[in-house]
Formats: sequence, structure tokens, C-alpha cells
Amino acid sequence: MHARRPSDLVVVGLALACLFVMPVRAAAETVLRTRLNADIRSTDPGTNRDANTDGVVAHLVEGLVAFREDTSVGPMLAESWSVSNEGKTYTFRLRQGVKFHNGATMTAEDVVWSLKRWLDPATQWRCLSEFGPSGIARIEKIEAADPQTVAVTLDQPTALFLPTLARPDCGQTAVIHRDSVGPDGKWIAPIGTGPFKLGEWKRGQHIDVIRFDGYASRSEPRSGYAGAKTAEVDRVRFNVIPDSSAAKAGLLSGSLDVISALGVPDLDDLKSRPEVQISVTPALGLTGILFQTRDPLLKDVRIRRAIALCLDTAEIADVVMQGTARANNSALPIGSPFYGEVQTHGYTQNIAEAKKLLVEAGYRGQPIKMIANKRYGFVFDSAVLVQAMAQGLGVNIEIEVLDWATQLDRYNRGDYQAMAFVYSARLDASLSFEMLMGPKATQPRKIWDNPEAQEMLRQSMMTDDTAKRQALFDEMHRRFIKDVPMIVLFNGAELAALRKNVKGYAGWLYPQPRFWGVSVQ
Amino acid sequence: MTMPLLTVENLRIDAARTGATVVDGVSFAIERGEFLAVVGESGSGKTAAARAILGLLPTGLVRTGGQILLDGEDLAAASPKRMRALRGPAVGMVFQEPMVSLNPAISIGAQMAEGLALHERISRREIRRRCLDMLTRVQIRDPESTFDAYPHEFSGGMRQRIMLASVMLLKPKLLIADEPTTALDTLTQREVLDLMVALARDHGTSVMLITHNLGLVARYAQRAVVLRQGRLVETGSASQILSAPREAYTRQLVDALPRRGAPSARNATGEPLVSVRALNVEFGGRQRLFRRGKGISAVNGVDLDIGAGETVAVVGGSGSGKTTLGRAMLRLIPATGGEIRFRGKEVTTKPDREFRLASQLVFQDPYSSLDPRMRVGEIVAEPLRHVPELTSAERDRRVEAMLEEVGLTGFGQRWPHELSGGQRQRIAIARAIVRHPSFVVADEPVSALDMTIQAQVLRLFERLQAQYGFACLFISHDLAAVEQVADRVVVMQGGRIVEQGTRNDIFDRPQHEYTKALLAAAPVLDFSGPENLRASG
Amino acid sequence: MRVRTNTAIGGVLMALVLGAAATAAFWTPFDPLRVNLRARLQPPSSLYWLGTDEFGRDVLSRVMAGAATSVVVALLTVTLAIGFGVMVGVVTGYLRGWTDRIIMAINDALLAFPGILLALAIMIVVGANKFGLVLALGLAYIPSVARVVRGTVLSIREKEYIEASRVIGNSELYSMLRHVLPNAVAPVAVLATSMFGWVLLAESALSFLGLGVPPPAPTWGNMLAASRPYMESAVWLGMAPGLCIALTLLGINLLGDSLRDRLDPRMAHG
Amino acid sequence: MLGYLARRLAMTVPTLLLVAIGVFTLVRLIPGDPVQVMLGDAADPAQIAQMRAQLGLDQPIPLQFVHWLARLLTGDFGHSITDNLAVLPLILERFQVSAVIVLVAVGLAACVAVPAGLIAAWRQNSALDLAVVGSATLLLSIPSFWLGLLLLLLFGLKLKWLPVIGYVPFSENFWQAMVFMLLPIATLTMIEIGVLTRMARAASIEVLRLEYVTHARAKGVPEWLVLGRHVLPNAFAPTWTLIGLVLGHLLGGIAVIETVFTLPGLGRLLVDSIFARDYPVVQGCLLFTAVIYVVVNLIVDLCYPLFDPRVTVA
Repeated sequence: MHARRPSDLVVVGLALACLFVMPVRAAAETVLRTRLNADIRSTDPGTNRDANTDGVVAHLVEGLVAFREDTSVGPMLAESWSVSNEGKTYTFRLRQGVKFHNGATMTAEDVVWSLKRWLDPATQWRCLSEFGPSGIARIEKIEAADPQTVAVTLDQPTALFLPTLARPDCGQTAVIHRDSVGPDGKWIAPIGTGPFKLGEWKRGQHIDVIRFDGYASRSEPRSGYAGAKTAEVDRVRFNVIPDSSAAKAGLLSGSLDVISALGVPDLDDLKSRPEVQISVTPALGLTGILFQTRDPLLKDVRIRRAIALCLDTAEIADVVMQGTARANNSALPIGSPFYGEVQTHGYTQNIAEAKKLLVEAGYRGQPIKMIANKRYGFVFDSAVLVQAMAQGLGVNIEIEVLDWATQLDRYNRGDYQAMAFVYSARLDASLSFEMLMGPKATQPRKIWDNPEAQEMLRQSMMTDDTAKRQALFDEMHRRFIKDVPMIVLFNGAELAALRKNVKGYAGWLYPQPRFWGVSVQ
Repeated sequence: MTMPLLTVENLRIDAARTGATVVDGVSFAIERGEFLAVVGESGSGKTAAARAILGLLPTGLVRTGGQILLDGEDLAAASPKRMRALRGPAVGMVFQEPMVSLNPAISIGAQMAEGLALHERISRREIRRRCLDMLTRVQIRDPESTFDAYPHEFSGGMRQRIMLASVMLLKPKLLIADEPTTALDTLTQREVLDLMVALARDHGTSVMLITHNLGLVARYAQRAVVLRQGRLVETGSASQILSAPREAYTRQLVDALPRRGAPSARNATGEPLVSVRALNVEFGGRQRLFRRGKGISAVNGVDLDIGAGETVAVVGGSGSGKTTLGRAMLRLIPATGGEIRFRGKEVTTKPDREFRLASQLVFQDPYSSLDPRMRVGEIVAEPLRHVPELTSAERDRRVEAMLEEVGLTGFGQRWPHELSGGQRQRIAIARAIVRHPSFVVADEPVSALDMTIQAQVLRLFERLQAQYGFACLFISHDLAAVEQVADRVVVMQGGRIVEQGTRNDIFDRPQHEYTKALLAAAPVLDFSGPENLRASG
Repeated sequence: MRVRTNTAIGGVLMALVLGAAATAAFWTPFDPLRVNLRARLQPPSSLYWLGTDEFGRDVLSRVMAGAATSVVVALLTVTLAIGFGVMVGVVTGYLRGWTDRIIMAINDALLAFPGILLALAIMIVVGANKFGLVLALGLAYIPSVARVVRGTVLSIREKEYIEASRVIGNSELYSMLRHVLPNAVAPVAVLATSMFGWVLLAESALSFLGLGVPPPAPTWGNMLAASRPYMESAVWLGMAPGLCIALTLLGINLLGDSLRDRLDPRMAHG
Repeated sequence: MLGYLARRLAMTVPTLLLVAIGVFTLVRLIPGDPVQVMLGDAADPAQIAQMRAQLGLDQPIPLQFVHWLARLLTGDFGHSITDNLAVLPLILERFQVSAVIVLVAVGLAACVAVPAGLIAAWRQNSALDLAVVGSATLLLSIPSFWLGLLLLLLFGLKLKWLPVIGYVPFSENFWQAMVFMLLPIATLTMIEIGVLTRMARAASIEVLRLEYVTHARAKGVPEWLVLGRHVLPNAFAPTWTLIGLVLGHLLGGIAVIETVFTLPGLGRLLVDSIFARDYPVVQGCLLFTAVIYVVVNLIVDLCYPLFDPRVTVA
């Protein structure tokens, strides 16, 4: 102690002194500073990953195809493709002159090597099971016909092959240089073809991506993860800031330029700031109330319907999302190309009808436990509003707050009466239904167990015919509304707050920020 | 006669919060080189008066009137700075509790040097030399190592010497000693006070000894001032005060000094009630990692018989093992060897209900021996739990009767903290006696009490013993009290019995050197007169 | 002087809290759970004295109802922790030997964790609700209570009145219950007052970390946690529960201080 | 001294074993599963099962415990489930952050609190005392995160004196690191000042009642020396014990403050990994925390004789 006291004083003195000597930034380099709410898990695309990882990795690597703004699939590293052999063989023609970050030029060999690496179980690719027995199709053959051509042969036709390849959570089935892994096959770092290359990654603090000067951009305009990608800043720094208030404070004080995945409660505050602009984009996620249709009480569709009818979903969406999202009762997100007039018909608030249904069902105030979590504020807020509105009808909903992991466990086991839940974005309409539908007996996590609808879903996955799929989706929607296995409330919005000097930022349907085409002035 | 060194005029001290008067118009004076005793019991204001001289009244007390003239200078009007300059070289003070009056965190040398460094401009080497000289002077065996040691390494007597040394180092004109030896045993008390007198004589220091012990007044003081409840009762020469007190209270104090009682008629015959053979008690040494440290032998091969109704006193200095013996005989501490018999029955190891119910203990400290969360009535009634077939009405009657016996009728509903020390000790005695035990161990039952209270409690104890006829093991370092109550006396030193015999044998014809030393050190009223400071100085 | 002023301040603060809690049991200005989407985030006004929150619920009503929940949770937790802690402390202090060593080893092991994180983990296991919270915090605090009680018991054991009880012939158990336990109450009482404060703090900290008494039922902790995003735009949201917690703690600490002063043996002797 | 150390260390072994068992059991009692958290809402059972097998989570729990313990004995805390980092280096890295804040804050707090408590005790019941005790109690009564947020609001946003977010390790740039650490340190310091002042005051009051203080005054020692030389060292001893306790607990992570100021500290790591069910990290953190607690207490005890020569560690 005697020894420490003076040194403490020195520390404080110096600390006070350095208040006036703020760190100096390198002047020449342009840096865009943004925020992640948690560190990324790895730099290995589509394997050890989560949403944050996907978002960062998307700046580094690219696949053959990519999602466009409207969730259709467009070419990325492929110049074009053709489908033959009754929809089972896809032949990709590669773009010329695409460079890896290490300067090597991409060839068909690299594509084959990459695809084979993903399909190797040792890689632990997230989407491997899609090409397994329970998946969309098996891959029978991958071959490089010439340096610019790759052919992939499936065992059965599927509408989902290209969308699956493009899935961001599959790492966009990235094409990477083989030096990304060591001789032992162990992952080192991504040597991809993206507009940025990996810079410094300080665990728990920040990840830098640095402009790749050798990037060969596509000519068509930026669209989703497809189209032109030009890095307009030298460096993008993703700061790991778990706390949203701190992030907001960071933006206001100028130590951050962009906050993506902005929380709704922060919106109000930031909207009024002159130095801040807000980007609002409809998103593909899905927030709603799940019912356990095997629950003794809730197996009665009249009770489920009554609850649905007592809600003013428009108001819930409006309040919870503060006007950034519209209500939607359909399983299809509003942004989906298949979202049409039919899908706009959901539940209309009708208290009288709801009361009648409750009487018919013999409901006498039995409590209904609704699980919610506080990880996602808008889900929790929705739960509070649903509870309040149901209370007006006399339905006694009790909110049980669990942490996200516990709730997920209960979700996967189907162990709940009701729960407020959020699904992440699905980029294909079939997948939007697929995540909800299935036999509960074998897959307890599934919400909607309706064999006829499941058959329609299967058909929708097999065909490429848009009109036919639209008809199937329309019918599925009607049945979904009738069965009330869940009440979809809204799709949410992708919110980002930017300082005024940030130009060119745009959100899109998929909730991931893109920092190509974005500049700081 | 020249002007006295210190004159206190009309000193008045009040408690700031309640406004109660603690010292009320007290006046006295001390001549140069004089040894003045200030005598009083608790609450007499003697300590407050002494501290007022130094301007160090405890928080809550304020001086509200009077003058304190030291060499003609009014200390009451002196600035704090001036007071600091006077404290030490002009007036030194020795405190009562040697255990808490030296700073445990600072080495002896540093504490001694502190005063010198403040008041005299001398080199560090000189300071050290003078400290060492002084330590030698107070008969510390190894001054060099003592200088660097810490207070906790010394016994109470040693610490009081060190304290004395550090105060006398500054050669004060006046030494105030506030009950400096009350916490020490008789032998040590004698040694420390003798040293103090000698040192005072060396430096021509006047001494103001604050004490409740008239024996010390008789031995050391030239003049005495008697205080009671903040007022001056009497002042005069020590011999006059002791031999011819003018005031009733002074007489009461003098009378309270224990005197040898009549030879008792209850000398033991037949089989002893409690008998102890070759009793050993060892306290375990510290548990080390690989070996057990050697135990300390507190009681070593003690043989002792106590007859029914007999009072056996055990005397000895601190660490003589007398308390341990008492506890071991009651089986509160396990004996490590030997045997204890009660009415001929061996009770050394196995619990014996009869023995437990027939034996009792009276403690030294009446503050910690009564459960603060129980009413007096409950405390006294508690032993009766184990008297079978006693209705609650009978029990209440016996408690009431017992309280009456100890002179505390109607105190049943009070809490211990509402009682004075003497009253508490009466309750403790009532608790011990209420079940009519046949054997009572009294461990220094009066040494924590004021003189007059001691006398009352001892008389009560004697009366009760006569009435109920219990045998008693009376443990004490105070030979005066022993002389009053004991039939037989056992002298212990270092865990062994060095001498035992009838009271008269021991007091009149001591054989062992230790017994003789103890007797010599006992502050009894002898009027051979004080060691005259002025005459020799 | 100080003692009395502080006791008075502490008493008034605690009376306010308890009063608010008691009142909330049968009356609040508005229904604290009533959502009013047309009056969201209103600043304090003559209608809503402390403003409204993000769902248009009246902050004053919620603060009052929160007082009730917080007080109940704190009281239950303190009771649980003190009850078990005293039991463990007395038993180990009484039995000594191996039982003591084993229980104290477990106790020390528990003490080695930061209480709040232990509570967090327990809370996930038992569920985030009022009783989960009580259980979690109670369990987290038992070891410290047990330590304090055991220490007190060990020191009381050495008191002469315990020896006196043995001399009387009382059994060890009787001595423990009749003499040791009542005398161990004083330090426990002081500890209980501090713990009341810790529980309020811990509850808010847990809410802040994402687990606490779940809303919509208001507690000060979850109100404070929920107010974070509105820290700048709607200051009153955080101020009301924050000040409530701070003032209640101030009150209970002041009362605890005067309780300690009163129980101090030095003061008792005058 | 060495014998004492050996004995003390031997005594901690059963405690730490109990901690290990307790930690492991508690972690497995928590519902939910790291694999589910990683895979999220889009996981299918086959994926979950495959991943569980890879992580060894499908083995019987007692077996998992034995494996874990066996590796622990070789110093291997395992790897994080979520990001596959080695747990021990991760913990150590995060610990640095917490440790710097805690040590500096508690040190500063002690520097303020001990003199403040001493002076309040010296002038007990005066207006000064009232002010000191009042402010200490008030500081003690403010929830730490609320205080943190208020400071953040004031210094970061309103006055813009300090950066609001970010973190630079001390090893990299001491001054920048200090700038980021200032607010968290200030927050914790203020809270701890509240705790320690009261303790220091109580301890000083005890000491001031003792005779040796009067003895010192009776020697003519000036008041500041009485306080500085005689009261302070003795009053510091009990305060030192409390500081030890506080350090022992705070070093285990100041999750709340780390959350407010978004610092990658140990507490935050633990909370995050509890929510992510990252078993090896949770287990490692809790065990590490317990070890720190034990070690800090040991150090405190070893240092105690410096303040109180009556206590020996032999």
C-alpha cells in the first residue's frame, strides 16, 4: 500500500493530463466506424458463424450467385448459368479476371475446390445438411469443364439450389483461395474475392476490413449482395459494443459513423438529432406469437382465433416499431415477390366475434403462459401489448420472461403454451413457410402441423414456375390464417443511424449492412 | 513554603450532552517532589480531573470552570500549541491499561523516541542512547532488542515499565499516574510502583497517583485527596487520612479494607468433598503443518483436598495457573492427567450429573458473566431448571427469596445493564447459590469491583457461606481479600502448588520465598509510613 | 445529535417507501399495468405527475407499485437469507468439528463467487420471476450471513455467561438456543438492514443484465433498466426509479447506522 | 512464512474442488444448450445433434466432468464453444481490463476514503462528520450502473470531455487506455469511496477511543501526527481486510460497469457466456474468479502484519 499510493496518484495525474490530449487519427486514411453488438465467431464463412459473422464475412468473400434486393438470385462470380438435364445440372460460366486478395486469379479449379471443401463434413459447413438426405437435393458431381466453366449435378430438381448457394448464413457458398486453409486443412484466414480484405481482428474489440484494390467489380448497379461493389473507404472498422445505449452515445459523440441493427427505442431520440440521419428498410424477419396447438387449452382453435381477433396488429406494429414497419399477418414477408393481395388479408380486429368464440370454447379465465425474452426489445414489447389487448377481452395471459437460450430450448422442444418469438430472415418464400411447418410428432419445434399444407409446401419447392408457386402460397396463406397456429404481427424493419457525413448507405431486405458503395465525407 | 508545582482551583467539569456535573469545584495542590494520591471509586471524577490538567478530557466532557496553575501558568487558558509544548516535558501521564496504552503498530523505540524528538533538539543517536539508558533503568532485560520490538511481545508489567520509561524520559515536573497498576497482579504492581517512585526521586518529579487502593496510598503517598461523586471529600496527609479519617466516607473506605476474619470453626474433618490428585492441565501447542507444538503446562501435578463447607483460597500471580485449576476442577477444561473425586467418586473424565448440579462458579467480570438478553429474575431462576419437581410458583418464590438474600429484592424484572458492577456480582452470586450447591469456585469474584463494594460483596459471600455451608475454592491475587475469607490458603506458582497451609500459617509463618514475596507486595495498611520522597530527594 | 437527525431522515424515507408500497396495494393514481398508446412518453404534467413510459403507463403509479414489489422481494430475500444463514451459522458454530469444516468449506466456496453472478445463474435455472429472484438472491446471500453469524456465535461461545450456563448444567443445545442465539440477533439485525439495500441494488443490477422481476409487473430495477434507451429523451423515466432506489437505500442505511449505534455495547453501558 | 503459505494453499484445495463441482453442476442445470444458441431459430435437429457430438456434449455428464477436471489439472481450461478460443488466455485477457479498473478504483477510493473517514471520526458528530458520513452513505446508495450512465451522459454527451465508447489495452497505449478507463474507474471509485469511508470512519472511531492515542497526545504530539502516525496505521488494518474482501469480489468482474461502458472485462465475458451457454467459458470464468478470490484473500492476510505487527504469518 505504501508503495502503491504514490503510483496511483501519478496515474490519476497523468490521466487527467491526457484528457486534453485526445488521440490523433491518421489523416490520409478514410475510415468508416460501425458497431457490432457482439464479436464475430470466426472468419470462416458459413461454418462457425452467427449473424454478425455473416455480416462481416460478406464484405470479404463472394459466391457464384447472390441475392438481389428483391430476394431473387443474381449472378456474382458466375457470369451466367444454364440449367439442363431436367433441372438437375447447373452449368456456371465464370467471370474473367476476378482476383483473390492474394493476387491470384480465380479459376474453375478454385470453385471446384471450394465447393468440395464445403461439402466435406470435416469443414462443418452449416448448409451441408441441405445437400444431405433430409435436404433439398444431393450433389452428385462437381466438375470444371474448362477454366471458366463449372458444372454441378444434383440427384433431383429443386427450386432452392441457387437460393441455398446464395444464402448469407451459408457464407454465400463462397469461393475462396486454397491458401485460406493450411496444409492440414485448418482454417487460417479468408482469401476471398470481396471488395474488402481482412484487416486486424482484436477479439472482443474490433474487426477491420481494408479496401481490396485489386477488386473487379460487376457493372450492374448494387443490388442486395449482388451487383457492383466498390469500396469507397480505405477501412471499415466494426467495433464490438454490446450495449446499445453506449453505441448510441458513440454515434452522437462522433466516435461511430454508422449503427446498423438500431434498436427501436433509440429511434425517437436519434431522429431529432441534426447530425444524424436514419435509414429505415423493411426487413424479412418475422415477429409473432406462437401457440402450442397441442396444449390442452390452446388446441381449441376458437381460443387462438379469439386472441387473434382481439388484437389490433396495425397498432402493435406501429407502436412497437414506431412507425417503421407495417402490420403483416402472413407468413410471407411484405418484401417477398410472392406477397400479393391475398396475403394482405389477415385478421381484422373484432371484439364481439372474439368474445363469442371464447364463450363457445368455454374459456373461463384460465391463465395462458406466454414466454418472452428481453434480448429482442420489439418482441418483448409486442408481448406486453398482446397481453394488454387480450386482457381487454378477458383472456388472462401471463408473461414469463426467459433468457434467449432457455426460450430457444423451449421452442425446440415445443414446451410452451404461447411464446413471443422472432424468426430470422428467409430469402425464399418456400423457406418462409418451411420454417413453420412440419409434423410435430417428429419435429416438436414446428408450429404448424397441417399435412395438406405440407404437401403444398413440398410442391412449391420442386418447381420454378412462379405462377404455380404463387397459387400454392396463396392457398397456404388462407389455411394458415384459418388454423391460427401463430399470429404473425409484423416483419420489422432494418434500422440504421448514420452520421450526416456518411453517403451512399442503404439497407435492404436482408438485415445485414453493406459498406461497399458507402463513403465518408 | 514556595508556590506549589500544581494548584487546581475550583475545577468543574460537565458532560456536554447531559449537562451532568462530573467534577464539581475540586481544589488541591501538589508540591514539588511530592507524592500525592487521589483516591476515589468509580464515578468519583478522579480520572476526569487528572485529564483536565493535561487538557485531554475525553470527548463529551468539558471544563466549565476553575483554574489549573502549573508553575503559576494557567493551563486552562493556555493555547493548544502551548499545551502541546507542556505535555511531556512538564506533565507526563501513565495510563491504566498497559495493553492498550502503547500503540501496537509502532516499535517500542519509535514510541519512546517520539516524545524526545518533539521536545528536545538532539541527534537520533543521542535519542537512542537515552532511550536505551531509560530502558535499562526500568530493568528491562534486553534494552537493545526491546527498542526494536513491538508492544504485543511484552507482558502487562513489562509494558507498564516501558510506558513509565517513555514518560520519564522527558523528565516531567509532574507525573500523573492513573491507576497504573490496577490491571497487574500484586507482585508486578509492587515492582512497577517501586520503580516509579525511584524514577520520580531521580528526577525530582512530583507524582499524582490516582487510585482506588488505599494500600498503595499507605505505602507510597505523602498526601492524599479523597474524591466522591465529583466532589472533594477530604484532603490531608496520607497517614492522617488512613488512621484518623475526618469524614464518614473516608472512614467507610478505610473500613472497607479487608481484615482477617475470625478463625473459622469449620475446619475440615473426615472425607474431603472434592479431592484432586496429580492434576495436570496442558494447553495444546499450535498446530503446525507436520508437528504439534509443545503444549504449555498450566497446571502441573496439583494435589488438593477441599472439605465440605471449607474455604480454600488459591493465590498466585498472573500465569500461576490458579484460574485454570479452578476451571479444571469444575471440569470446564479437560484435565490431561490426574484425577478429580467428588464425594469419593471419580469424576475426572466422564460427565457426572450429580457433580455438575452440586458445583458452581462465580466469575471475575460481572459484565460478561450475565447474559445481557435475560432479565435478572430469569438469570437467577435458570439453575432451578435442573431441580426436579419444582413448580413454577415455588421456583419464583425461591428466586425472590434469593434476591432478597443478596439485597436486591424486586430486581427480578431488570436487565443486567441497568445494574452497577456490585449489583451484578450479587446477581452472579445469587445464581451460583440458588440451587444450594455444595461446592463453589469463586474466580477473583471481587477484583473488578470498587473497594467499598468489594467489602460488601465479600461480607455477603461470607454470610451466604455460613448460611448454606458450601465449600469454596476462592481464587485471588489479592491477599487482603483472601485473608478475610479463607480457612486454608494454597499458593501457586508456575502451575504448581508451592505452599499450602491454614490461613494463619501462611500469613504469619510463610515458608516459601514466593509466598513471602507475595505477602510483602500486598498493599496492606501498614503505618510504617510512606517512603518519604522529599526527605530523600 | 447526528444520530437523531440521521435516524429521523432515515425513518422518514423508509416511512415514505413503506407508505407508498402499502398505498399501492389498494390504490394508485392509474392502473400501473394499463397501456395507453395515446399517451406515450409524456413528460411530467398535472395529470401524470411523473410522466408516462414508452407504453403510456403512469410512472408514478408504477413507482408506487414497484415500491410494493421491491419491498416484498427485499423482505422475502432478507428473511430467506437470514433464516438459513442463521441456521447454518448457529449449527456450524455450535457443532464445530468436521460438520463445521465441511459446511464452512462449502460456504467459502460459495463466497468465492461474485454474488450477483451466482444469482444470475440461479435465476436462469429457477426462472425469472419474483420467487426465482428471491430464491436466487437469498441463496447468494446465505453464505455471507452464515459467516457473520458463525463468527458472532464463536465469539459469544467464549463469553462467561455461556460458561455459566454450562456450569448450571444446561445442555449445549439449550445454551445455544437460550443464550447464544438471542445475543447473535443484534449483529444479524444490522446485517439485515444492509442486506435490504443490497437486494434492491442487486435486483436492479439483475434487471439491467437482462434478468430480474419480469415486466410488465413494475419493480424499480426493471423500470430503471427499461428506461435506458430513453435516458436522454425522457429523463424522468430513469430519474424516478433511480432516485427511489437511492433514497430508499439512503434511508435504510441511515436506519441501519442508528440501529448499530443503539446495539453497540459501548453505547449501552453509557 | 513458507510453511504458512503451504498450509493456506493446501486449505484452498478442497474449497476449489467444491467450487469446480458446484460450477460444473450449476452450469449443466441451466436450461438451454450452447448449440441451440449458436444455430438459432433455423437449426434443424440433425445439425444440433451433429454439433453436440463434435463438442462432446452428448457424453454422460459425469464423464464430461472427469474430462474437464483432468484437463484442468494440466492447466487446460478447454476451448470456447462459440468461438473456439482457448479459455484461459481469453480469461486472462479479459481479466486485465477488470483488474486495472478495480485496482485503480479501489486504490483511489482507499486514498480518499481512509483520510476522509479518519477526519470524520476525529471530529465525530461535527458538521464535517455529518457531511462525510452523509455523502458516503449517499454514494453507497446509488446503483452503480445508474451512476455510470449519469456520468456517461454528463461527461460523454453533454460536456463531450471523454470518449463514450471504445477500449485500448494498457499494453498498447497507456494514455489512450486511461482516457477510456476514466469513467468506469470514476464510477467504481465513487461507489467504493462510500463503502470504504464508512469502514475507515468506524475503525478510526474505535482507535481514537484507545488509550495510546491519549498517550500520544499526553506526550505533546501534535494532532496531525497523532492522526497520521498513531490512528491511521491502526485504523487501516480493519479497512485493509475490507479492501481485500472488496477486491476479491470485484476482481471477479464488474459486469454491470463493464456493460455500461462496453469494456471487454471478465464480468461481461461471464455474463455473455452464461447467456450463450458457453460451458467451458462459464466454468473457466467462475473457477478463475474463485481462485482470484482465494488468492486475494491470501495476499491480504500475508500483508496484514505490515499494518498490525501483532499478527504473524508463521
